[in-house]
Amino acid sequence: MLVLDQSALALVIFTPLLGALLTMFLPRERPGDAWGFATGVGVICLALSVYIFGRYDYGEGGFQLARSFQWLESPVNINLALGIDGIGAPLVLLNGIVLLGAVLISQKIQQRSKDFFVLLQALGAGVFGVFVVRDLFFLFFFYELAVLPMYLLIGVWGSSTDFGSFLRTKEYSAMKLFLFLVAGSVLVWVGILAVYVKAASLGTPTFSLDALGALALSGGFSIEFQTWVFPLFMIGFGVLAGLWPFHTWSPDGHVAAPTGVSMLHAGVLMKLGAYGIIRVGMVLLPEGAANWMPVLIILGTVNVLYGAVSAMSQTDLKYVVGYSSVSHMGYVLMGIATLDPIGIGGAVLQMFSHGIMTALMFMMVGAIYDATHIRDINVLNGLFGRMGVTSFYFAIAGLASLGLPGLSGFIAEFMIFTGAFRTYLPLAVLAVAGAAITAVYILRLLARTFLGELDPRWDHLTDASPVEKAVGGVFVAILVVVGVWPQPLMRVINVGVASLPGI
Amino acid sequence: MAPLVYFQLVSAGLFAIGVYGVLARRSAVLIVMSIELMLNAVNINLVAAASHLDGSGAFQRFDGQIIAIFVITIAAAEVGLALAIILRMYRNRATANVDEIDLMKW
Amino acid sequence: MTGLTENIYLLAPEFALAGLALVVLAIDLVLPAGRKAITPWFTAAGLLGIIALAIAMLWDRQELLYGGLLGVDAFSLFFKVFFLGLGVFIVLISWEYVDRYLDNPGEYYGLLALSILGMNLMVQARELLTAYIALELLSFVLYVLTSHARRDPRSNEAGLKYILIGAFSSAVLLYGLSMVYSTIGVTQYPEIALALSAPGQLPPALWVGIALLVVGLGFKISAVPFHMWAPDVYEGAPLPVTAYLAIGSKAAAFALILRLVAEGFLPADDRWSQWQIVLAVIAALTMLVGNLVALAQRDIKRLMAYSSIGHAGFILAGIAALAPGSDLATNGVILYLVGYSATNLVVFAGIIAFFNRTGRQQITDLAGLADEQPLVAAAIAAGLFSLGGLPIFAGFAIKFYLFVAVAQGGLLWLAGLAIFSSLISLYYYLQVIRQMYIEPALPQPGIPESNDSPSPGGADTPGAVGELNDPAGAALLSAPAIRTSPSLVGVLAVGLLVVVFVGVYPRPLLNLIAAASRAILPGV
Amino acid sequence: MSWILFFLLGGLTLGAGLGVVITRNVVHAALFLLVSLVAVAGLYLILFAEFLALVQVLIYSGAIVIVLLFAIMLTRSGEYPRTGDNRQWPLAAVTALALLGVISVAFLAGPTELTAPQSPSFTELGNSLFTIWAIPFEIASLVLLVALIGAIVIARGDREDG
Amino acid sequence: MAFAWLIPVLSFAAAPLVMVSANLARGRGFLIGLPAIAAIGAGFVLFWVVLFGFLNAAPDTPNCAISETTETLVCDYDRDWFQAGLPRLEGSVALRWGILIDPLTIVMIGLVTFVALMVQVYSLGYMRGDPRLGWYYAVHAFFAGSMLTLVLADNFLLLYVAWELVGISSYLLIGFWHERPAAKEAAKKAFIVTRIGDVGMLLGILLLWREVGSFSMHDAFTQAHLGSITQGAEGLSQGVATAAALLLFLGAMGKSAQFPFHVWLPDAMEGPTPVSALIHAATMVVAGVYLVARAFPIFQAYDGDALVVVAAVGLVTSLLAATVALVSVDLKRVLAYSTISHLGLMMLSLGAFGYTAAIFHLLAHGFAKALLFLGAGSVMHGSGEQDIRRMGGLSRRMPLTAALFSIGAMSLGGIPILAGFWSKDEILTAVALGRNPVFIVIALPVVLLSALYMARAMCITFFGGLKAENRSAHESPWIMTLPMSLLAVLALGFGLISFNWPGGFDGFGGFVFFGEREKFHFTWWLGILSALLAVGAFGLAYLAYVKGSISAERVRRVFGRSIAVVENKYYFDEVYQWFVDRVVLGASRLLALFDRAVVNDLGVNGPANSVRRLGAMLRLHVTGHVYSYALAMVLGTIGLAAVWWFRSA
Repeated sequence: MLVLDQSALALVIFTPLLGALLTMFLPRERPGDAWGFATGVGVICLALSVYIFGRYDYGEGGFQLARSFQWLESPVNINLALGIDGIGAPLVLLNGIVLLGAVLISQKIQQRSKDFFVLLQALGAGVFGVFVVRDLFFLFFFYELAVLPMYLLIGVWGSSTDFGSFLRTKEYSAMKLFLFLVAGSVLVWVGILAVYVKAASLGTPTFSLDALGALALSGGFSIEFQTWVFPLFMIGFGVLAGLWPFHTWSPDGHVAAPTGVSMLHAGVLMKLGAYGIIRVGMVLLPEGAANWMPVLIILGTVNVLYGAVSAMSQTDLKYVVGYSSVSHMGYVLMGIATLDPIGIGGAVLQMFSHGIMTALMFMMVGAIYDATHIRDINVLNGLFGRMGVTSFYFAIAGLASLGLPGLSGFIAEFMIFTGAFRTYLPLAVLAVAGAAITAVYILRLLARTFLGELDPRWDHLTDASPVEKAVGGVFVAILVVVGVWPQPLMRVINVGVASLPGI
Repeated sequence: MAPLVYFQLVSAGLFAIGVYGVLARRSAVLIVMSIELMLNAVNINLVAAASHLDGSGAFQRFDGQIIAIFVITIAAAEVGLALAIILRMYRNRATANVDEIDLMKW
Repeated sequence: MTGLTENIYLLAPEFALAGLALVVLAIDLVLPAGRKAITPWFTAAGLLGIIALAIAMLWDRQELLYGGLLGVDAFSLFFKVFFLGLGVFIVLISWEYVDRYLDNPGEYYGLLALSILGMNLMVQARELLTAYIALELLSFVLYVLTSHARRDPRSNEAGLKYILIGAFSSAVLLYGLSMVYSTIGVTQYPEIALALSAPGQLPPALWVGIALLVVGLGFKISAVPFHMWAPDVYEGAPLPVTAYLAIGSKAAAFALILRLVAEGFLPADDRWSQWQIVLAVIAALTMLVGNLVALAQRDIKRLMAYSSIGHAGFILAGIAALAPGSDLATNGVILYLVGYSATNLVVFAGIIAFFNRTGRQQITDLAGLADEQPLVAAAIAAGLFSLGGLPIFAGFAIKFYLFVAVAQGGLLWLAGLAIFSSLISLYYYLQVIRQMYIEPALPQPGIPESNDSPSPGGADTPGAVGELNDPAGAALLSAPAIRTSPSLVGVLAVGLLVVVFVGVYPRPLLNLIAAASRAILPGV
Repeated sequence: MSWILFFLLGGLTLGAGLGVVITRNVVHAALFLLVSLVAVAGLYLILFAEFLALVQVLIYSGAIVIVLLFAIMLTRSGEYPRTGDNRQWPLAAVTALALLGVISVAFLAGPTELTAPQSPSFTELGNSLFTIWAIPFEIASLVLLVALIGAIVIARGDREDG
Repeated sequence: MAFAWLIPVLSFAAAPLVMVSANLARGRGFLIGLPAIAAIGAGFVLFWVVLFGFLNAAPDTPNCAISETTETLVCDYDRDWFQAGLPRLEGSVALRWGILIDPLTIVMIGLVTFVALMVQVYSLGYMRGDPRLGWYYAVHAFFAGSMLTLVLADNFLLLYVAWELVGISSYLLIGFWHERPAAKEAAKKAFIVTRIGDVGMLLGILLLWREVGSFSMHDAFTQAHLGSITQGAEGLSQGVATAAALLLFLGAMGKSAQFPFHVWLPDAMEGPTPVSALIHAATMVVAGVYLVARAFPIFQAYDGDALVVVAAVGLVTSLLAATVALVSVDLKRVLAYSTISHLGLMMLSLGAFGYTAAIFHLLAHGFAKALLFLGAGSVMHGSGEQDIRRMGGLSRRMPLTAALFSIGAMSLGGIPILAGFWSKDEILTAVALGRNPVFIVIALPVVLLSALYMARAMCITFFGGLKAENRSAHESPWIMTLPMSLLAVLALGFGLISFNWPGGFDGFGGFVFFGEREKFHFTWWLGILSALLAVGAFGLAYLAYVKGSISAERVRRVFGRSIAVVENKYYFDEVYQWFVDRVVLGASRLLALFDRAVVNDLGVNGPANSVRRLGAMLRLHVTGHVYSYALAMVLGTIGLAAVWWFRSA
């Protein structure tokens, strides 16, 4: 186990990366091979991430399974420093789960499947990387790596939506998503440079998050500096987290993306943004964070309400889910902005929970679309009779997203409310109200799509495929288990949150 | 003997005239001529300076003259090549007027 | 004057290179028409041999020749090997194209070798005139190569514009040189540095002279507002020449600038710090204009031209951030040059492979490439992503390093602007990728556009290719896809490998680069 | 004396230069150029740069202008004697004047030393050219070679290589 | 008692088991419900065990103590659930699974387990043959578990959890026949309307947590009590206590269908009738009343400022609902409005400090109303009719049902000595004593109305001549009538336990009380008045609907248009619908448009397009003419030279 301990984090990054590389050399004629191979990689990744999560000793806390490889020496001092803490561990687990799910669900991809799985695995590697590195350069490296495949994944394998009055082509959505995310990373990049320059001026040119964090704790960064740099991280990472008003890439992008990609994207990728705000913004610039959090929490609240209200009038299934992601990421941002141990813990849990539930939703939407080729909730009706399992899974995910107790979403949202209530009462009130709006659009969706008289149009429909059923079942189980017994996650998250400065 | 600055002013004037020629003429051949004027301005400057300055280090004070020789050489080569291209252009397009040569733009 | 030439053997690689060029020119004359195909291979082999020679002879040398006119050091060795290596690749990507579309292949390769000699001398020169003449050697070759497609009016026009503007700019540069000389009486970099750091007033003509020098060099690197020739020339020149322009000539000019700044300006710290901001502004303008105008392009070569203008802005930002006592910025610039060149090479190799098959070069023509030539499409896409600055490709690592250097040089705003311009650049890179991957292939029109129409191969075209080329037009284009030539595949593969390697693990390369930059930087 | 010569030659240089850029006739322009170049050679003589003066007359007046005249004939520019200026000429004039202003002010603002001009002997010049400046010299020869090859490759007729 | 947690857990566990057994026992419907029935049956048994355990407990029993706020014995058992924030950190919270056993809980458990058991048994007959029987029983079991958790919870968080879970069960069961558009709409409506109230409740809980520092009810009550005693010097301040109480009350209003949230309950009748009996009559809807009772220490702190609101809302609700019930023609809706009205009465009672009375009425009403619904179900089962205008004289075809229904109706109508009489009387007493005379003046007509509409429904349905539509009606099977009978026993005789019987049994008020034990009290004038009203109402109905000597039509005409207002349920649905369609959805559409037109097209595409346009404009500077390139160079040169000079000088 010692060997694995030393290498688990590196393996979890490089397995999918290597997998992507090897996939390129698979024969083009047999699209199934790529899927099978990617599934194998996904299984290994999941096993590794479970191992990592399981090995994390929450009693001890701090960064564990640490390993550092020198990459560039002086004058820039960049190391591939790996390590996992209580915030990263659940997210690694999340990515392991969703990645495998996304790969499995993408069995249907036939067109250029090789390319698809290459990109998908690269995406997975990037996400893993962000969660386990402790070096600003590599964090950013993997952050960008995770963004890179999105354009093609959406552009090539995505789908366009015609609303009659206007058209959202997949190319447009892909481009918008991509440019938005990269625009966010422009700010992040500038922020990173600013931090580095500041550290260098203090005599320690480094990108190591540990060293920079220590510098921050010892008061190396003046408050003015922190106050002007923090918004770079807040907005930069916030873009990926769907921060209002930079959210518009998100619904369009989710809708255009193929199912597996939507799952990974809404499920995991958006979390990178929130994770970045915590890991980089809060740790390196605690005082800047404190100064800016009122803004962030207001924006987060706007996110919650804006996303929810927008979702109410959407007629496209995926758009509803897409806007709901905007809304739910708002909770995450709110939780972070509370700077309260419960609030941030809730935010992390929400990342996990939302990751699972939104992935499940997209998966089921995909199953419905594959079966009916319709996503308009005004046209769909009474699917429950034919696609019982799909409907059931979707309903569970929907209920989790409206914060039904017993499912993971409730615990997370509740913790966020709690944290916000202690710090920003009026906004917390609005956010709680947002939860009610969520109920409106989720139930509207359920009622229109699944319930109602059995439609003769659906006579030929079959339920989700066995793979979808199995993956969905696992996701549902996770939602329930976390909702009923969140302690295994919470004890890890608590440790991670407690080590943040200013908590 | 006129001080250096006088020569410099002549050179500056010749340079400016050459620049004007490049900017204002239409015929490619005339532009080449104007460039020759500019290069001559360079040479006046170099030779004048060489005659007025002390050398330094391993290099001689008359380095300016040597540089001028090189400039003349290069100028000659340049004229040759430029005219060859202009000829080719004339053969292909039957014009040597630069304002008609805008197949590629924007 | 024995002291001047006692280590003249250090110039052996240069002599060899000149010899190679002459031999290539000569054998082209004597070889019978049917067997001229060996010229490129001979050239490439010769270049490889010279690389070996240079490394064997010059490793770890740090000497001056001709009283300091030339410097043989790690810096020049690094770039020598770099340029020679580039030369090999350029030969490889040119081969098929030249065979099909150009006359006079012997002159093509011979001149190419001569231009590499010019570049090698540019990096070694420690004196303005020497540098200038070396630069002219390069420029002259480029003028010729640009107009090498003799019957193509675009190539012709490009050559004319290039030489007129080039001669004009070299006149400006020379005038600057003459002003510098007439005020301080010297043209060697160290002496310039000495004069600059001398106490007391310096005549203003010196400043104007230096400014004119900057203009001349700015023209070479196509810095705004001296950039306008670039798009036309890139578009008109034969494709491999465009690649060469974008990769070689630019890198050489920057190497020259690096040595000039490091040895001539940097020691005069106070002066340099006054000038940095001016360069920074030029850099800012360059990256913005280049990337903005690129948004509106439809021709892939023209697009790459504007893209290269944008990248010149980035590198210029690195130059502006040079600071005494730190090799960060120099490393950044050199690393960027290497990474950028490798990336561009991949992209151009891909475009050439595409062009060889279709004879088309509009961006929209690329539609459906991913299905027809997956490797080529993937290579171009990877290259464009790299140019856009995304990992795991070189573009990310080199940009990061360079921008760190820029920020560290006190130009955080410029770094920010540079990052923002990369964002803009991504838009047009993605448009190309979109064509290749997303858009379905267009129905092939019967006849390629006239302006791109390949000139028939001629008698010296080898049989195999000649057959393909013969019924130029519809038959060619409707024929099943021509296999990408092995040399191009090789270049693509090696190039991609380099691009990824630099992007993932630049450390070995950076060690070399650091040695190179220490050779020219005072006090590091 | 040298003052008179200076003003004479300087004036001639500039005047003929102006003629090059102003005249509407291409052939006239070439002739003006010739005058200007010869005047420059005269300036070199004032500066005791005899060798350069020689080179100037030989290469410029002898070679370059002839080539230019050939080019004029070959491109039949001479058939259009009234080859005018392009649209931007007023702007060009202003710009050129501005450039002149900047450069001459820069020269004038500098110190005006009065050193006696001296001239190297031909020997010294040659010595220097083939020792210290050997490398640039050799490169320059390569440049000429390139120009030569280039001119042939480009200007060569279309048919003979078929 | 420590094992009381088993009561809900058994039912929770039964839910998936039912799904499994449903798959196994395909076709043998009887077996499907068995796990659920067994679980709830066991729960009912455990109820007695807990009850006796509690009666035998003393303050020195482990985990038990006398509450200083309610003065009753309270036993509290809990375990760790999860930890939010590291325990050693300040501001972290440990969440716990906890059950609390006190008299209120116990009676609620009794009610829930008993009614649920009855209903589930009844459903064996009623739902027989339904293809989704497994689902039905699973949700039933899930509901039972949730409801029992709700009443057992010792902290507000767990209470909220259960609160939502009963909500979702209700949603699922209302929408059980989701193929009917009305059912799916009703289900959605029920969940959303109650959810709005729940927002308030969650806010209240969080507010309490913020002020108290824990979710424990005990802590909150102690603080409220403390604040009340010290007039805000310590503990909760007056504002907080009132705000928290009102926020909690919002949740209660939603769940208990109080005005203006009452609109969902009548629609909820789209669910299967046993569901209506269990969830929308006896158990879930009284959760609101339970909540107010449970949090009574907070409500009545500072002299019960919040209770005024409770009383007022209750009164308005009961009056509104009673009038609508009088004119409804759907048997189940009559019962639904009656439920609303009675819930209003309970709230009124609580609002008038009538704690014991409210709980007592809760129970009595629960049994009676469950009976009535089951009876209605039996009628529908037997006759297939739901509209009372198409019923009549059914007692001839289904006598047992008629008898049992009548017992329920009379009990609820307040016919003396039946359970409802006593409980209603207690409420009136409390209102008369505890509140302004206005309240009692309005409450008395409600009493009259409630008797009148029950009598109306009973008479029209069962008595009079047999209508043609009902000829084929038949009595329900024993599996349905048996539970009804058992409920009828309670509806008849439950009032007996309110008395102080000899032998140390000091009545309901001695068991469930707040602050001090309550003796049974009977205000004679009120008792007689209400008895007269009830009997009179039944007589009136008999005359009108059986004898036909009073024409209902003529009465209608007297009231004219105002009756139309009542028949249209005061247009609440229409107003809400309008609000939702026009305002909420309108706002949403507006926002979606804003998102597209302003944020996306203007805010995103705008800059993107202007950048592109800028590029397209900028490209024009490369004119294609060499001389203009040179001009740019020269201009650049001049500028650069000037700047360079300027910087160096």
